Amino acid sequence: MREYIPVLLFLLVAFGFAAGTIALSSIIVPLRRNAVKNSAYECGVVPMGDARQRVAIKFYLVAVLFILFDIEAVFLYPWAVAFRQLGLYGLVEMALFIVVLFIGYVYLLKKRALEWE
Amino acid sequence: MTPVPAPQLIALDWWALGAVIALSAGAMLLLLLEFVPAKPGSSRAAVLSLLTLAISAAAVFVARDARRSIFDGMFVHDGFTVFFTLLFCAIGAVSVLLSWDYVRRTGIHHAEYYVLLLCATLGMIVMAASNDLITIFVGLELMSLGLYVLVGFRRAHLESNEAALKYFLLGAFASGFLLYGIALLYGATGTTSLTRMAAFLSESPLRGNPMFVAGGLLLLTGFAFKVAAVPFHMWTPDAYDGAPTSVTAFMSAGAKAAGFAALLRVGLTALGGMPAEWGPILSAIAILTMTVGNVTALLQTNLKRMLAYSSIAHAGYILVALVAGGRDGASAALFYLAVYSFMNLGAFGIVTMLGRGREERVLVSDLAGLGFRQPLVGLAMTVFMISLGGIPPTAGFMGKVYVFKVALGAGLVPLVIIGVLNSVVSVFYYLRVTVALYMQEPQGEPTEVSWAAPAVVALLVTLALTLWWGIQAHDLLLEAQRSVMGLL
Amino acid sequence: MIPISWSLALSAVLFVIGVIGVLVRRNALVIFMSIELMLNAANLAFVAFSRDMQSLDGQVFVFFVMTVAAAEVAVGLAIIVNMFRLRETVFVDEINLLKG
Amino acid sequence: MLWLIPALPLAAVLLNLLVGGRLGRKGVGWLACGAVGLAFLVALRAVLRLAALPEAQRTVTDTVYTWMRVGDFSADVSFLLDPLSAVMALVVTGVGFLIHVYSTGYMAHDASYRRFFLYLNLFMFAMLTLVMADNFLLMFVGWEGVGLCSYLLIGFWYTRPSAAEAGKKAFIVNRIGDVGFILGMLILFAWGGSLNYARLFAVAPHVFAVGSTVITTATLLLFLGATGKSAQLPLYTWLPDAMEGPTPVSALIHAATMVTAGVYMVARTHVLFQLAPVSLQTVAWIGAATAVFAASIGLAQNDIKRVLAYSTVSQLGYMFMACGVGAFTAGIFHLMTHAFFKALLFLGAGSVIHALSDEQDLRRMGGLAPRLPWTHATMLVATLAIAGIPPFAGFFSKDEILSSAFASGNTAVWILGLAGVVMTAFYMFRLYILAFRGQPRLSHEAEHHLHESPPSMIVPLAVLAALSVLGGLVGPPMQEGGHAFARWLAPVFAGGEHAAAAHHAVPMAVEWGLIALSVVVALAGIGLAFRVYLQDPGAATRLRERLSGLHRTLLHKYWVDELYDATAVRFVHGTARSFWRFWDTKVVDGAVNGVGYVFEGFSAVLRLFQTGFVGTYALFFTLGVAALFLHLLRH
Repeated sequence: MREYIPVLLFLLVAFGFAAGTIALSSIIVPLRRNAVKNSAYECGVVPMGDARQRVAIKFYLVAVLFILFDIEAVFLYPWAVAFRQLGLYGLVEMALFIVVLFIGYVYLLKKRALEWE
Repeated sequence: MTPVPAPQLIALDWWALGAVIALSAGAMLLLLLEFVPAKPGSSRAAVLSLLTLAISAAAVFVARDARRSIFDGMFVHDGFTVFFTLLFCAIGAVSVLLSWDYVRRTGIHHAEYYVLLLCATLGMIVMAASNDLITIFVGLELMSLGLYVLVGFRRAHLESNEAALKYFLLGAFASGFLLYGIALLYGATGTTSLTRMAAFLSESPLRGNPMFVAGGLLLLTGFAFKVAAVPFHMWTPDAYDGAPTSVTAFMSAGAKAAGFAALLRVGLTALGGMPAEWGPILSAIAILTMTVGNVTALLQTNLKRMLAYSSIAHAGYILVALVAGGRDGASAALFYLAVYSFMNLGAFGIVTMLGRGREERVLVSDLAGLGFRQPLVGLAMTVFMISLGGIPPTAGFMGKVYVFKVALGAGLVPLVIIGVLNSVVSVFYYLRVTVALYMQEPQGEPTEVSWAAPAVVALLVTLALTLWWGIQAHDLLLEAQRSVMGLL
Repeated sequence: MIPISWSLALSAVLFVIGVIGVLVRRNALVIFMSIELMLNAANLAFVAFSRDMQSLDGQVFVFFVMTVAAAEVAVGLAIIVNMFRLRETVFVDEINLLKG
Repeated sequence: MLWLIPALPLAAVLLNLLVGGRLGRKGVGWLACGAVGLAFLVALRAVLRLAALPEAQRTVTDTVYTWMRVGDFSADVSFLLDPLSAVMALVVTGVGFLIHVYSTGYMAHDASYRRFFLYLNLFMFAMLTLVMADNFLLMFVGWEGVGLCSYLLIGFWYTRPSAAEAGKKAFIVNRIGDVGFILGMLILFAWGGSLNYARLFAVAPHVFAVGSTVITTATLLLFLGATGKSAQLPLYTWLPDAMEGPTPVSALIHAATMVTAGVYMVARTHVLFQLAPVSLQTVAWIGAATAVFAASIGLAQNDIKRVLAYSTVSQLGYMFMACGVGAFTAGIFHLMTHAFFKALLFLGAGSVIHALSDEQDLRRMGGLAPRLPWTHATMLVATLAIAGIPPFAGFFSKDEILSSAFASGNTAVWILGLAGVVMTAFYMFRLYILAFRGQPRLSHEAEHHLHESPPSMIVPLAVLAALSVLGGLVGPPMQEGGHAFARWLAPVFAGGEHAAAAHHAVPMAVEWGLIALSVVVALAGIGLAFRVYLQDPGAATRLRERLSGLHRTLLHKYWVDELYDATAVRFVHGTARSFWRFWDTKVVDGAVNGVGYVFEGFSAVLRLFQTGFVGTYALFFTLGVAALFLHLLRH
């Protein structure tokens, strides 16, 4: 039982912090809504039109694809660091990895996912 | 700077990895084939998927007696892996057959559908074959991501999309818990390998170590979500209801089996049998799961939702086997999972066939009078329903007999009594389906059935297995026991 | 060197913030961001343990989690965007066609 | 070759499914009857072989295959033939065959002829599995199977809402009983370690102390299952409603075979019941109470089949009463004779209904004797048999039950039994008189079409009538060392029949006295029926003259009749009817429906949680995790 007390405290602190910040912000911030405040924040510039205006889906698509292919770097780094120790086996494995990604890339190209118009 | 030795793969290992390799290759090939023009309405993708699944199953079958630990123990090939790989390939194949006509009818006939189905199957196999929490997690996510997209595959369909959104948000939420649990387990034992974890625990049992116990519980939560155990089940009816029916069939069988496979592997290998702390927790979850599933199903009018709640209840029966624990409990769970998979695939399979063209009929009342107009559909549905209800002489009955027998052997009399009461309650809503089939007249337009050869094959296979295992359960049982004995 | 308990406390706090975010927010995108927060809380725990125990497993795990999270982003955003196209809303409390 | 007995009807089912469409009506009928007839012959041959064996070895098992084997647990498809299952198998196949033949005539004009025989054969398969199983699990398979067939056949004319409703009711009530059966089975397995009869009964005396809670609970649960299937208090209500099914079904399933499964089960597990005196007492009391209760309701029914249905419930009560006082032989004996005369009664009633173009109301019958001579003669035999008039079959078995009850010292049970005898004689002769005697009260339409049934229906009636006359002779009372039937069953019930032993301790004079008493009581009931139902001013003078002696004495005391009519009959009628109205439709139906409503209520509540909002779902998920952690913190 005793060894659980830290856990309990731990949980209390964790919940408390989270609840506290939310509570604090709702307490100390005077809630006065008005049209200007409810409008989107655009770095001080008066917003033009509705911020909800749809962004072209292409932006989103490209961004997501970028993330997906960018992530491969995460695996390339450690491999690069230990390149010599891993030897040929590592090279082959990495090549396979890239090939799989490349197939995905080809698929995207052919689906015209990367064409802007 | 000592070179890291490359793993030595012997010929047998390649067979053992065959399923994984074949499924990955098949999925990629299908993606690339998209750009080789095919005749409109070609069944190329479905055929290729079937072929891939067959090759996977065959490869593993060739090496079925081998016991190999590959990639530094991350991937193990043992009886357990073989059992589940074959099961998943079969589930995948039946799902492909059921999808064949259905995806055309509902206008979602794209090669990507089959690619995702293969990827999800691959994820399931990885989950069952993994001996490391890292690969289990990767397999689980591979399966889940495939399923999220499949559930929402009817993009223009509000329900399908809503189901995908809910499944995705809650699934990712559950993954967060699972992952945090893995992190804590890693922190407590210093490893993510199940074997090393077991070794570590046998040296210094962490009984009562808060980090260890909490980690285990969070892990349990994550898997409980995948198998749809109460109270982590709430996504199930909505996701099953909104998803294309062929996908519902696939996920109701596959995802559940995969969740249990991983749970069993972790429980038996790493944690040295189910930890004692889990006993009461698992019992409570099992009782809740059975009861909530069955009772909520009573008032459902939508066949898909009803079967969704029924699948929740079935997870509860399997949990009873897990509570019983040990190898007996595990083999009972395997047996039940195999039986459950096919009867459920069959039941959902019939739902995929209801209605013509884009029209789908999913209400229990849509079955009215169908038993006489379409005797095969009526007979098959009746068999699936009595099997799900655990009435002899069907596979579902043998599954329950075995699970309850094992539970009695472990002295879980109250749990078994609750299970029995539940299975009695369940008969009422399964019976409603047969009543509709044979004892009601259709209100309004009678339901048409879309006949398609592949779906009929799938139906006959599931029907035959449901009956066969009800009459001759022994072989499957031995297989389940062998698989558990062969757990590396 | 920062004691491990500090990192763990931070990770726990992040995790709980993520959970609460999922529970109280109604915008699907924000909910999804909260879930990402939970995943990253787990990542932080992994890295902390990894450093504490001088074992690399935890860090390798983080790579995988990041990859998976990226894939989840792709799928999740696709679903949410599609939802917005169909229903003109991303608020989860306006989405309950399926219930009961 | 034992497996062949249940396999034959199953083969007929499969053939009917596969090629039934091409066989035509005649072919389907031949197929169905042939399979059951053949099964009867195979059973007969097996029984004769069994009889040739020395008494101690009269147990043959035939293991077809093993469903599953886990360690020491094995579930086998394995059939058992011992004297008890031999009796059951012969009754089921024999009576079943006659009813099949009868059905070819009765159902000749039904649109769903093929479906009818499909279900009927399926039923035979399930019933034979039930009685010939050598373990509880296989028995349960048959048990569920007969339930399913019963449900299908009650709702056979499913376009009639009342039929569909009755089918549902039978199913629900039986499920309640099944819960008991399954739980009892589980307890036996958990403690006894086996579900095989031989093994379980061998270890039972060592595992279970006499009167221990475990064995009492287990046997009471089994008995709950029996009350469901055999329509005993309080789960009997489905049986009268089951009369919505075609009449041959009522004869086969709801009189001769399936409803006796509960009695068979109690007799089969007599080793266990004898370890639980409380359970045995319960069985006796429930049986006796049901016997009287159902008979009293039978007094007031006007539907010919409903009278017979309540009569069945009542007679089943006698069988349980016998088992309860330890006279299992008498119970099985009555089961057999009852199968003969009750099947005959139902088939006869079917013949009447058939002749009257589906008229079932006794008030619109009468005077049928000369018009339906065969039906009338056979019905009279059956009525005498059920009333317990010697030398008809029912007399021997019922007398044995009553003597055993008396000898076992359960005087109250015995008195109830005796009361039941009066009522049985009364309502059965009431039925007989209203249908066959007196003035015809037929509708014009029925009068016009009135005809005796075809030979396919008459022959089974005649055979059953012969059995109802002669069937009792295998068990005449007061034989040294027990009568033939008892000696046949002795290997099964060996050593168990303490009550039967006591029975023989009763002095000869007392025994004669008991016999005389039960006959007198039965005659009193019959006399009463004649007096009340033929005394009617509109009754035929012919009958009045025939009974002139009796009639004059009655006339003499006309005011007694008046009084009787004004008080007793009205009272009895009134109570019976209010019993039926209140208890049957309010209490029991209410309870059955109530269980349904409660669950549906829960279901509705649980559905509320499923709000459709992701937030709710995530909240429940989190609460679940929180609950798990709280649980951990507490330990």
